[in-house]
Amino acid sequence: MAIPPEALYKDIPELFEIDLGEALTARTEALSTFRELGPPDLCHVVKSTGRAGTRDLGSYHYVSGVDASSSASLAAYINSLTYAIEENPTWFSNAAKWKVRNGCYCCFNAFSRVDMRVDVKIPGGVNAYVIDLRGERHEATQEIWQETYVSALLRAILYSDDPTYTLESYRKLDPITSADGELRFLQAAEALFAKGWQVGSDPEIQVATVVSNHLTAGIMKYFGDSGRFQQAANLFEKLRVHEPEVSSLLARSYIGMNEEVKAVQIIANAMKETPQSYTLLHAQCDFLRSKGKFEWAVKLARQAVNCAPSEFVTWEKLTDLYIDLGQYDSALLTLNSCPMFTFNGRDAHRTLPVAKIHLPFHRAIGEILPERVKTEDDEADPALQRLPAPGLRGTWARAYSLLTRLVSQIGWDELLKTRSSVFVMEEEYRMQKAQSDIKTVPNSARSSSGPVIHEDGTVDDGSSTRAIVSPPSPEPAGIPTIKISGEEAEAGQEAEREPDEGDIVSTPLHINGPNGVTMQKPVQAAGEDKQDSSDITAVAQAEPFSFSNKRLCERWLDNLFMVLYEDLRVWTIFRAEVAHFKTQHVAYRKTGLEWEILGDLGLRLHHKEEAKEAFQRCLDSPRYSVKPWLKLMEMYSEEGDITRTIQTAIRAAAYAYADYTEMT
Amino acid sequence: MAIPPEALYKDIPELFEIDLGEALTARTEALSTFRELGPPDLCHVVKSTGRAGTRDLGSYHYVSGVDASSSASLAAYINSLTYAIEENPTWFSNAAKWKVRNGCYCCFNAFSRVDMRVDVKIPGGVNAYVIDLRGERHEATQEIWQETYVSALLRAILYSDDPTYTLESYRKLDPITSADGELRFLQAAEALFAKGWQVGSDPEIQVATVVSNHLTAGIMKYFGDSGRFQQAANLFEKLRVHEPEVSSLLARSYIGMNEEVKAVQIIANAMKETPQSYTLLHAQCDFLRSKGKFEWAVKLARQAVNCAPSEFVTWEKLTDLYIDLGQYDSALLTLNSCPMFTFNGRDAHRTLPVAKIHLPFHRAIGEILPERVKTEDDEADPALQRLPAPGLRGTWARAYSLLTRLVSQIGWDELLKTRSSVFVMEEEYRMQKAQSDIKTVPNSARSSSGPVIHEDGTVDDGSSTRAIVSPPSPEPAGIPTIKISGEEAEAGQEAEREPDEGDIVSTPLHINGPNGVTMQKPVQAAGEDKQDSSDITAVAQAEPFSFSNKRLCERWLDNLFMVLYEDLRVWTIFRAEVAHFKTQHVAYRKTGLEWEILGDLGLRLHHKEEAKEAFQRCLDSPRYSVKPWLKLMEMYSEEGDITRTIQTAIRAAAYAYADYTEMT
Amino acid sequence: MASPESFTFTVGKLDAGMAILLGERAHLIEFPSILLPPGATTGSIVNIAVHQNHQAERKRDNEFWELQNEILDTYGRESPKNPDLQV
Amino acid sequence: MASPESFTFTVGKLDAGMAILLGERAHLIEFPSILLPPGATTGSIVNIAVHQNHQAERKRDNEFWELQNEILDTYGRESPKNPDLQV
Repeated sequence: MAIPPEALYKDIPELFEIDLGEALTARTEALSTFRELGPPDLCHVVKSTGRAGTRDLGSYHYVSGVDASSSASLAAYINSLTYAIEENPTWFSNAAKWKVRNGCYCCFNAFSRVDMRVDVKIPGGVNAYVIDLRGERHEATQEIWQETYVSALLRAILYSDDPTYTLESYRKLDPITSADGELRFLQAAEALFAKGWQVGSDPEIQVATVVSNHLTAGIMKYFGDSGRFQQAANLFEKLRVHEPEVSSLLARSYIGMNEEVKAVQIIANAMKETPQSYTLLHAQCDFLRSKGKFEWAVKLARQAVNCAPSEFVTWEKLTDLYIDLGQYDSALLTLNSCPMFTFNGRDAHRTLPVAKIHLPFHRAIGEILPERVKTEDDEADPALQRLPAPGLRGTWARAYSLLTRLVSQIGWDELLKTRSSVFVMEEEYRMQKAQSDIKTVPNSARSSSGPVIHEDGTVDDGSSTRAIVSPPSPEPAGIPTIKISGEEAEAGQEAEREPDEGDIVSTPLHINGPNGVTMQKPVQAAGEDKQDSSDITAVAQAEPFSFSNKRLCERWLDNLFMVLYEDLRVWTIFRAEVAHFKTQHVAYRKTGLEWEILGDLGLRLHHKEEAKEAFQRCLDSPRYSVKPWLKLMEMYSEEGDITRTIQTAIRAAAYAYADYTEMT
Repeated sequence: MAIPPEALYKDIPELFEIDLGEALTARTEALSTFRELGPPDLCHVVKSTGRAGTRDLGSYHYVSGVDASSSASLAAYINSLTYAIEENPTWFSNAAKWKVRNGCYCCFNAFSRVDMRVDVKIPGGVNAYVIDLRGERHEATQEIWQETYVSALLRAILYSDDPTYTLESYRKLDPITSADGELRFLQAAEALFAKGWQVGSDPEIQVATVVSNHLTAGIMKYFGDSGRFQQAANLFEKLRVHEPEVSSLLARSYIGMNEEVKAVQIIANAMKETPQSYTLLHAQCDFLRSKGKFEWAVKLARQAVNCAPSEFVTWEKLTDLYIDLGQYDSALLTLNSCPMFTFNGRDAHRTLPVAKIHLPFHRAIGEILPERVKTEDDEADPALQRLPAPGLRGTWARAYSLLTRLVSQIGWDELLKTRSSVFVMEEEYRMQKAQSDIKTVPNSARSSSGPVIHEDGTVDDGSSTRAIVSPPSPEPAGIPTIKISGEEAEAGQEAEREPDEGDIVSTPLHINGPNGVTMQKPVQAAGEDKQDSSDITAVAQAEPFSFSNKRLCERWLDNLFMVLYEDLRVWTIFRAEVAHFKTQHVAYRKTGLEWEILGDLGLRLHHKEEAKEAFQRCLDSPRYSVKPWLKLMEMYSEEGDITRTIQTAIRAAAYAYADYTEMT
Repeated sequence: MASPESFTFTVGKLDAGMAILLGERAHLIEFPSILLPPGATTGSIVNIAVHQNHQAERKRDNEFWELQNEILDTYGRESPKNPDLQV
Repeated sequence: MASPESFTFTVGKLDAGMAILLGERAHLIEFPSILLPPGATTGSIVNIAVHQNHQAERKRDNEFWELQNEILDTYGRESPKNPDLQV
């Protein structure tokens, strides 16, 4: 069915439904899948000409930043849409006049886990109600409204500038546009603070607490981004009376205000009340770290691990500190003990097929930006595109970040040496096991306990119970299969790395490490779940290890070593090419996307200057991409280069505006 | 599309495809899902008239018992189908003459995990090839043929009389019809014996071994069912030279031949070579049990558990022996330690929509059997139909069987007492925890560790890692949600059981236990995964239990207690009704299906005589069902009532014949 | 390298079934709560000593083989004689 | 009921990470293999003794609070003075 142009919004993106109301139905069905803050608000309207024979149109878009504290404010938003439809190009035209007939605003309340809905008839009444996870209707109370208001604010704060969160037809408004609005936010946050744990937390947090959750994250981000911690501090001063743990947030606020002495005193006092709070220990730890007092900080970090051994962040902090202190053995061992959590991603709407997507675009802002069309600058060498690291998420991304920090300090060769000195290597493991097998195991018992190994090498390890067999480590979600130029990484196979077809160099080059030493491909370490490797038969009578000073390497960490190897390999080739072309006085050509990928790669590996160069090269090409501007903005900002920071910020803002972010 | 009657088989069941060849495609796609023996053979043919304008028909059926040792034997089967098409009713008719144009026989080789295929063109050639799990073609070797032959035989032996294995259009032939065939089977089994573990094992076996797998099960069943153990013994004598563990099978064969002294000597000798073999220990254990030497047997069973603590069967055997010895405490504790395995069921074809199902049925045999139509005798009271026990499978069914044995010996009240003396009960657990919470936990830590509990009572326990948090016990597959007359079993809720609407009695009666004592509904025990109950907040600082002589009850065992409660409740009501109606001299009426369900229930609860009566009452109604005949046949056989055994066997055979089992 | 006589761990997290114990050099283990001393709580430091009980092993093995001999004596010595039928 | 001084278990199954230990009355636990004595194999009998180390707890707590005091002394005593500007 064709959508007439006179039915479209002038400035607002929208998606047209195939079946009227299907977006609302889909959202209702998906409600029970929202685990945390929920997706952005959904605004659905029915457009109509009023003429007989013309079908009504269902149109919807996503939006955040709308005041969701009452039905009136949401109704006002819907009403504003009535003026947003494209005017008839000629007033005397006989074309139908489209109007918004009615609208429904949906806003997820993350505290009570219900969807707030406001139906508006134009002209006519406003009807507000609550839809629970089973799709049943209820009356909305004042408390529900407050929770909805805060939920909407948190989404606006946390989602709007999250580059990994993409959603079609997502309109972003400033959530707080006045001091009064800020005050209302603070009051509501205070009232709901004790319930903050219900809205979930960052993917790196296992268990949301009253101080580790999206509410506290939103508060700290909102006030922290603008460097105005005073209001946050005021809020936390009130709250810590009931919740001593809030002192960790208060202390961080004071540190943000350069009130360090006060922060230290607050922590010291709170420590007497809640010495087992890892957030408090971390606040103190971060402070000491900023003062270079690593020895003190590491003691606190160790204590934090003892208090919360199930939290990734405690082990992460300790690992960081061991790197600070140059204790690389301990860093690797600590990294190995990090718990990994399944990455669920943000709560999302189910994507529906649409009749039409309408994304209005204006020339005025468009003149600053390149054409939004795909060109050859959006192509890239497959070797660059298949790097596994960008696929890492959540705890795996953070653990990888620790690993890259480690390698940037000690180099690849030293890292491999450290690795093989703390972890049991594959060959050692197999020899040890093989000896035990021969000594202790009668012939028939070999295949009697442990997984059934088929002739073709596949393993059928059957189902196990919780108490009997430890379940295998969860497969790291987001780490793609690693293929090194199509060849699988073979266990125990040590080989000089030879680039072949598919590498980014056309002429074969040796892979040189930073010191001119050839880069070694890592040997596989013996992991906890090696029992199911086809080349090792698990046997009940196997003796335990005698390497009591060596540890079994977690499978996910082994995987990260392979990811790192890929990153380093590509980076090394790239830098060798740059040097080569330079000595030949030949221009080194890459597409815009390739420079972008190389910039990201450089940043991951902590090569800031080279990464900056790469992002600058991005700008030479007319590729529609905000990332280089954002990255350069951050870099110039850190360098204190005001002029360039502003220039890049202007461009970044232009991109945001073109993507329906409305700044006030 | 209409299927003309002249295209149908006379005697063979068949399914007509919607799209030609889709059955073969579906099987190829499903190959990688076959974990063990694989499904029955698939025989697909294309029927055609040869006339222009008439569409070819794709027809297929399942079959087991066909000799799959060579392409010639499979081609012979397909050729036999050419004579199986319905003759034209009148020879001069102008109706099209349908013929089998070509056929494809598919037989899964469980040893090499490939599908053997034989394409036959009629008239024309025979083409045999192998399809691997990725759908790629390969040449068939002689070894592959042998493996295929044995795979087909094992399926025929193990699937044909398995009442839980139902498949539409499944033709069952006798796999071995001569002494020569038997010899070939034995030779092939000997050649493949060492690979037996690859074909998988019973659902109660965690790890298939060389003596615990479908191959050994098939051999023992084939020769054991007919009481002709000599051939099996001959086979095992040869094999045990290489595999000492085979002595356990050899010993069982000799016991089946009443050669007990020889069996004992074999076990004693083998024990010196493989004292850690649980199959050997169990063979000895079963023998001693048959002699009533329970004290000796229990020592061996305990040793077997030590050798194979990951196997369900070792714990099962030990539990059985504790029941034999009257040590009910130990029986429950041992039952609680049984590992439970996910039940996967037999490998199956994916069910496709069909154009037509053709199930030919002949009057001759049909005159003995009732009409195969649904009547009111196939209806039953919902309370009877919703009993959860029939849904139990695999290890859960076996564990439940132990529990019913236990209750039949000590009675319900004594069982509950034993239960509460060995397991921590809910109330004790909560009081203990509550005290610890109050003493040790500061306010803020209450919700800081452990699952996040939402206001609505739902629990979001986040993702955990293998090393940090023990994963919850796997949800017992096959145990349906237990609803007691619609009311959920509430933790800590002790209530006198009152029958209400939906119970099988129309007049409310008291539920009387066997001794006239009112039957108590079981209180919930405190389970391992109680951490995620909404009424118990898990706290990091909780103290450990001080009940060191009490154990935490596994969740699945708790569930089985509820299943048992349902069974006993319904049984008690039923017997009370029978007694009531008897004293009133009124006929007690039930439908055929209800009598069948009550018979099963009686058997489960070890009330043999009452179960027999119930099955006999089944026969009063003209309901098409083989189960009562089979059950009665088993009972009469155990009683030594030859006449009745034969009568019921004849009827059971008639049912089997009507279901396309062809006896030679 | 031989294992030490005793290991020292800090109790990191305590559940009804398993406890998380933390040792030196980022060592983390799951340990059955039931083996911990009654007063142990989060933060407690415990020493764990594990020794092989060779004497108990010998005793157990002796009992096993004695049982085997008894079984063999009782049931494995003689085949049953054919009954002597008096006609 | 107080826990005994020492528990006795039989090693039922041994893996690189965890071992299954079997105790009296069908008691089954998962136990970290690394804590077992070097010669332990399937079938071995082991004694496990776990004791609270109160002395180490006191020492650790003392060190923690000393550190807290040092931090407070070093960074929490004085607010920085406004610089005295000489014009």
